[in-house]
Amino acid sequence: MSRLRVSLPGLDMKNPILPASGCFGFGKEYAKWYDLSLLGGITIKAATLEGRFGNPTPRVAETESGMLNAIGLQNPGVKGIIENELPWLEPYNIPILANIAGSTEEEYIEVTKHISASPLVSAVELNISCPNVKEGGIQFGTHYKSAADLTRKVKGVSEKPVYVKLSPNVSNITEMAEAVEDAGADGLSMINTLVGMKLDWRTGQPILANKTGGLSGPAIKPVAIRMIYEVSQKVSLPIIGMGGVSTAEDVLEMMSAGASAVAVGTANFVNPFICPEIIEKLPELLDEIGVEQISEMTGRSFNQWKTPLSSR
Amino acid sequence: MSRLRVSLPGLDMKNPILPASGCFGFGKEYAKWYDLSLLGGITIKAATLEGRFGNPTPRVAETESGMLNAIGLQNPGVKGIIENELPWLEPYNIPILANIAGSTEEEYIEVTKHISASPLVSAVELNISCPNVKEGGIQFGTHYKSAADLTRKVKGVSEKPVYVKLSPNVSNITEMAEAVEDAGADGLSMINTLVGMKLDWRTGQPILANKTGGLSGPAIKPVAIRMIYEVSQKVSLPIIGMGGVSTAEDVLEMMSAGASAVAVGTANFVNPFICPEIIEKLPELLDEIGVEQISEMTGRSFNQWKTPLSSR
Amino acid sequence: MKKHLLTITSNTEIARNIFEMKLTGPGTATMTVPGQFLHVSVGNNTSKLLRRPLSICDVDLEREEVTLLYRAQGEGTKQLSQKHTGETVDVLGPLGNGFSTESSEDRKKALLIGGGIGVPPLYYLGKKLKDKGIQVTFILGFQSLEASFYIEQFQEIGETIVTTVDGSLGLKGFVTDAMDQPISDEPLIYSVGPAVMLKAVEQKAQGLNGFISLEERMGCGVGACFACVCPTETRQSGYVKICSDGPVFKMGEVVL
Amino acid sequence: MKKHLLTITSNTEIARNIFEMKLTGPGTATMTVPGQFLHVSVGNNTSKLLRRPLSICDVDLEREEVTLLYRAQGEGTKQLSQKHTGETVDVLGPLGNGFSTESSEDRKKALLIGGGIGVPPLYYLGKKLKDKGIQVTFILGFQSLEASFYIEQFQEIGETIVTTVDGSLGLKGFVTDAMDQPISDEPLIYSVGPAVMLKAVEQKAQGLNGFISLEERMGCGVGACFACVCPTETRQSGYVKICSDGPVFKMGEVVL
Ligand SMILES: Cc1cc2nc3c(=O)[nH]c(=O)nc-3n(C[C@H](O)[C@H](O)[C@H](O)COP(=O)(O)OP(=O)(O)OC[C@H]3O[C@@H](n4cnc5c(N)ncnc54)[C@H](O)[C@@H]3O)c2cc1C
Ligand SMILES: Cc1cc2nc3c(=O)[nH]c(=O)nc-3n(C[C@H](O)[C@H](O)[C@H](O)COP(=O)(O)OP(=O)(O)OC[C@H]3O[C@@H](n4cnc5c(N)ncnc54)[C@H](O)[C@@H]3O)c2cc1C
Ligand SMILES: Cc1cc2nc3c(=O)[nH]c(=O)nc-3n(C[C@H](O)[C@H](O)[C@H](O)COP(=O)(O)O)c2cc1C
Ligand SMILES: Cc1cc2nc3c(=O)[nH]c(=O)nc-3n(C[C@H](O)[C@H](O)[C@H](O)COP(=O)(O)O)c2cc1C
Ligand code: FES
Ligand code: FES
Repeated sequence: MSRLRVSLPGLDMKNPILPASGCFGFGKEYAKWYDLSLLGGITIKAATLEGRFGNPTPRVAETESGMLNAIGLQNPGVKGIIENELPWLEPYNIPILANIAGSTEEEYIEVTKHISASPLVSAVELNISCPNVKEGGIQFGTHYKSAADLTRKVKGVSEKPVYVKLSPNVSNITEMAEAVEDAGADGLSMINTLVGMKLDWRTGQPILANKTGGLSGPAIKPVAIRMIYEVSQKVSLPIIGMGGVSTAEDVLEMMSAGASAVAVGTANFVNPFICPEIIEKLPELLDEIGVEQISEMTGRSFNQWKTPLSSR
Repeated sequence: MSRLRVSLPGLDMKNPILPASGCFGFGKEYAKWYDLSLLGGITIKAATLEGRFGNPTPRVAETESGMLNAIGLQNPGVKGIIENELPWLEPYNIPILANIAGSTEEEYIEVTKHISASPLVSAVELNISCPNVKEGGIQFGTHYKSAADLTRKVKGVSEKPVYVKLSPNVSNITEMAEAVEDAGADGLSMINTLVGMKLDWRTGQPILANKTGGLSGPAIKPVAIRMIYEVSQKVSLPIIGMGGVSTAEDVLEMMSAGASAVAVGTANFVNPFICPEIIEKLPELLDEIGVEQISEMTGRSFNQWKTPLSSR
Repeated sequence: MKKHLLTITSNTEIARNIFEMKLTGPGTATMTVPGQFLHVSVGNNTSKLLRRPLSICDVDLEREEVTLLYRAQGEGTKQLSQKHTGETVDVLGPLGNGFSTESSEDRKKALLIGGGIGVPPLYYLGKKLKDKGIQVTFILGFQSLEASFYIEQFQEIGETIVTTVDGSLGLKGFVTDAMDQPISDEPLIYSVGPAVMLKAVEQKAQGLNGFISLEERMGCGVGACFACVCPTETRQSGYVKICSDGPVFKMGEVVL
Repeated sequence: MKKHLLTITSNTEIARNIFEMKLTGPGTATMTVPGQFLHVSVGNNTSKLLRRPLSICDVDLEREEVTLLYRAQGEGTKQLSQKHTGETVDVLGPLGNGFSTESSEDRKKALLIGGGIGVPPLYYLGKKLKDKGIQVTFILGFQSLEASFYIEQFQEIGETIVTTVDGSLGLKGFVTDAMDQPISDEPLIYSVGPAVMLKAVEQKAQGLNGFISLEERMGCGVGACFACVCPTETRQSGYVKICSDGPVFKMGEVVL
């Protein structure tokens, strides 16, 4: 199994696969389906300072090869998470990436202080890209000065490495990545959802109560691949790639684009076993292309002559 | 048939359906499949000043519910188009929307002068959103000052109404729309393709020779609907909507979002008869929801109480 | 909780756009609680990713066969309706918490109220209650005669009152109109249908005890994504998840 | 040019990952030119939108049946391979310009060279040439014995030389290695396969006349999208579209 090992700041993973934030709750539900210790890690649902109920329903809508969601960061609040959710994950002994969100800088900072202090948390993921809340979220993620400022402040209080989760809804993702790199981020997570919308053609009304939502799933994979490809050539931070990954082949494609680990979101809803199934398939695929260590796949699209594959 | 009529600056269309630029050549090929005079109009492939060969092949790749293209504005040049392509469309007696592109402001201006002077051209579509050329194209479409400047200059020389075709690869599509509205645009076309990429997981190499390409098809429809919905509430320009439309239901969804006419791109490749099939189906759907005039659908998602439907 | 690959034994249109699908496979052995649902995949290669929640309508443990009744209205259910005998269907389930038939043991009567495509789970529930010696009455509401289904099957279990909106079958009106007759012996109420109907039923049934089953658009179907929440004043969290805490709740437990 | 809904009469694996699909329907009556292709839809509800160009391998006008041979390698062709007899397939075609068998009338001999999945159109072409009294020789290149197919069928038409890369069948090597034997009587050359092979064939066949058929990723398949261009020095435009000007070109006409 060690051929699947990848190592990122704070995240020493026995394989590069972790569920994406918001698509796996706090792990409990999927633990009924399989042994979570098979995973490379877990990203937990966004934590805010106080508990939040989120948006009214309907909160999801289906689109071609994708879905829209507007959950609106429902969660029990950072204390509830630390007290009731995290302890439950301890026995699985896998790295936990804690996604954090807020409406104000102060809220992000407070949440980071609390959650990064938990010994069970390996790293934090700064969600500045949630399109489904009125305040905070994406407003930090589409202006790179505010993204950099927030990163710097969060980094200042965090006891664990900080991954900044980038929004794809920007004119220039590379500038954004460079800005947060300069501000001290330890890694990047990309991409969050694209802002989208679906209307009922009969009534003309939005399907989602929140009107717009975040588009995820295979539909957005080409955008994710492109952004990871562009950013990974410009910054030296490791990238947790995500966006539409549903197969082991997709994982290798995304690593070739520049990702060091890969998060799986929407695909969990399609098939609850998708993460362990992908993990099991990866060695077969590596054999097929004669690659020994999966970590060699990272950036293969552009740096294959720099870092020769083990097969050559 | 008059219930399908829509009227936009320069484009008096007997129905709201026209093929999208680049997905229908100059019409000749599809004329072998059906009578082009059934269409509401035609958008022709981008014209540049000189003929262009475009990018190396492969130029297309398939993605989930979508495709990537990197044609690179291949075309015979504005003179070739005026001499050899346009006359051929005359007998069909439908409005022609001429898509124009260039590497420099000067080129856009020259092309506009020539093509807008043709009596066969009803309006021009300023393509500042092509992601597949190194110079021009999208570089004008992601900075709103350059977009506005170019619009003003093109508008200054155009003998026909000018539609500005917006790129979805921006942080704030509304600002872009407002900028070109202020600069004198007569209408908007939206959206062009999202920049995307696909890699061969076996080799790690891009499928497209150009590496990145433009993502189109049903996968991007939620993004198009959202952007049209946002923009149409902020500007008073008519919008030609496009992005993933493949059914008559999609047309009504897009008009509800705020479009006054709808262009069909990728779906022509899936089914060459798609435009006439949609046109035939529209009255049935209008009957189903008790709407008399299709033009009443425009903006129904947000203004249904302002402009009551005929059925109420 | 399991994922099963079941084989279609029949898939037929029993009323306009209403299909009965029978599926067989060992996984059916666990499908013993009425009100639970299966999360049904539309297919492997389709562009419709999300599973469709469909209620268990009947289970034949000997034949290892589960019956689903569904309306082919959107693209996903239309694609399901095109599947042939012998094809397989990927289902998760049984999911959720179904109707408790235990707590009803001290009652003699049950009133089962279903509207439209909320009717299917009442069939399996009715059978189970009858097996326990409880006298079951159904009130089933449909749009019209044309849209009605399974009435004879229900009649085999107990008295079945039908309402239609257009009056083409049974009483003209809604299910709640059929509740105007004096309700005797304080039956337990079990109701499935659109939220507006459930709300009306709760009002009519004031003072009585019972259960309702809710519907909501789902992502995961297993409690992980928070798509399907419903507010409640009776729990500390302030909400329930319909997929995993429900879809069945006590009357009055959630805010409709 | 038409869109046809053809019905599958058989769809069987004839070598590893190589499928023979037979389709019937009135549309087949127009499929009379070898080298033309059908633009095949993977299906209505799939997430694979683009059609797959597949060459006409044989046509039986009496039975109204067309044969396609295809390799199930990517997702689209894999999905095609899962279709059953009786299902329908939506095809556009015949598309493109096929092999001219007219110009060959003054020739006595033809050499048909195909590599891998370029082999199928040569079957129909060989039959047509033979019907005109031309003596046909085939050179067919495969990866291995396991990957080879249709050899007996080709042998019924004319002499068939097989090469395999691993030597497990026929000559070890590439099709061009089989061209080393002196080519007599100046046969017309017809060749289909990957670009590298076509290039090698053109070099070997220097001085001879002939035709090649090209492959490229396609969007529309009908000449509208400019996806499938190939540079040429012999035409004023500087390019040809493979889907509508080709896929068949004279040797030397395009820049490989
Ligand atoms: C617990 C539960 C049990 C159900 N049992 C049945 C049953 O036995 N028979 C039956 O016909 N229907 C039942 N429904 C409703 C059924 O799930 C929807 O009608 C179906 O999902 C619609 O899919 P579609 O492809 O027709 O529509 P589409 O419009 O294509 O669906 C798009 C998306 O919206 C969701 N969706 C649309 N309408 C509904 C709805 N009313 N409720 C939940 N999700 C919806 C779909 O699941 C899908 O994700 C049940 C719903 C729930 C929550
Ligand atoms: C004129 C012509 C005739 C052909 N005849 C045959 C034939 O008779 N039998 C056969 O097996 N194959 C033939 N091919 C190749 C065949 O079209 C591809 O193998 C097939 O499209 C691949 O689809 P997929 O679903 O397996 O691959 P995927 O990788 O899923 O395909 C993704 C996309 O790339 C395109 N694509 C991938 N590979 C090729 C290729 N080599 N050429 C063109 N497009 C490609 C597909 O059409 C699709 O749009 C022909 C190609 C052309 C251009
Ligand atoms: C239902 C749902 C809820 C999500 N919630 C969060 C969240 O709380 N925080 C976050 O950073 N991203 C959230 N995301 C985004 C995902 O983590 C991921 O970035 C995105 O969905 C793209 O990956 P996918 O296509 O594999 O789903 C959510 C996505 C979905 C579908
Ligand atoms: C093959 C191809 C070529 C295109 N060429 C052009 C072009 O020349 N000019 C332009 O403005 N848009 C071009 N587009 C973009 C389309 O006009 C349209 O905006 C986009 O594809 C979204 O619509 P769709 O999803 O219906 O295809 C092209 C799209 C495709 C797929
Ligand atoms: S559907 Fe995901 S929590 Fe209920
Ligand atoms: S595939 Fe569109 S021009 Fe050839």
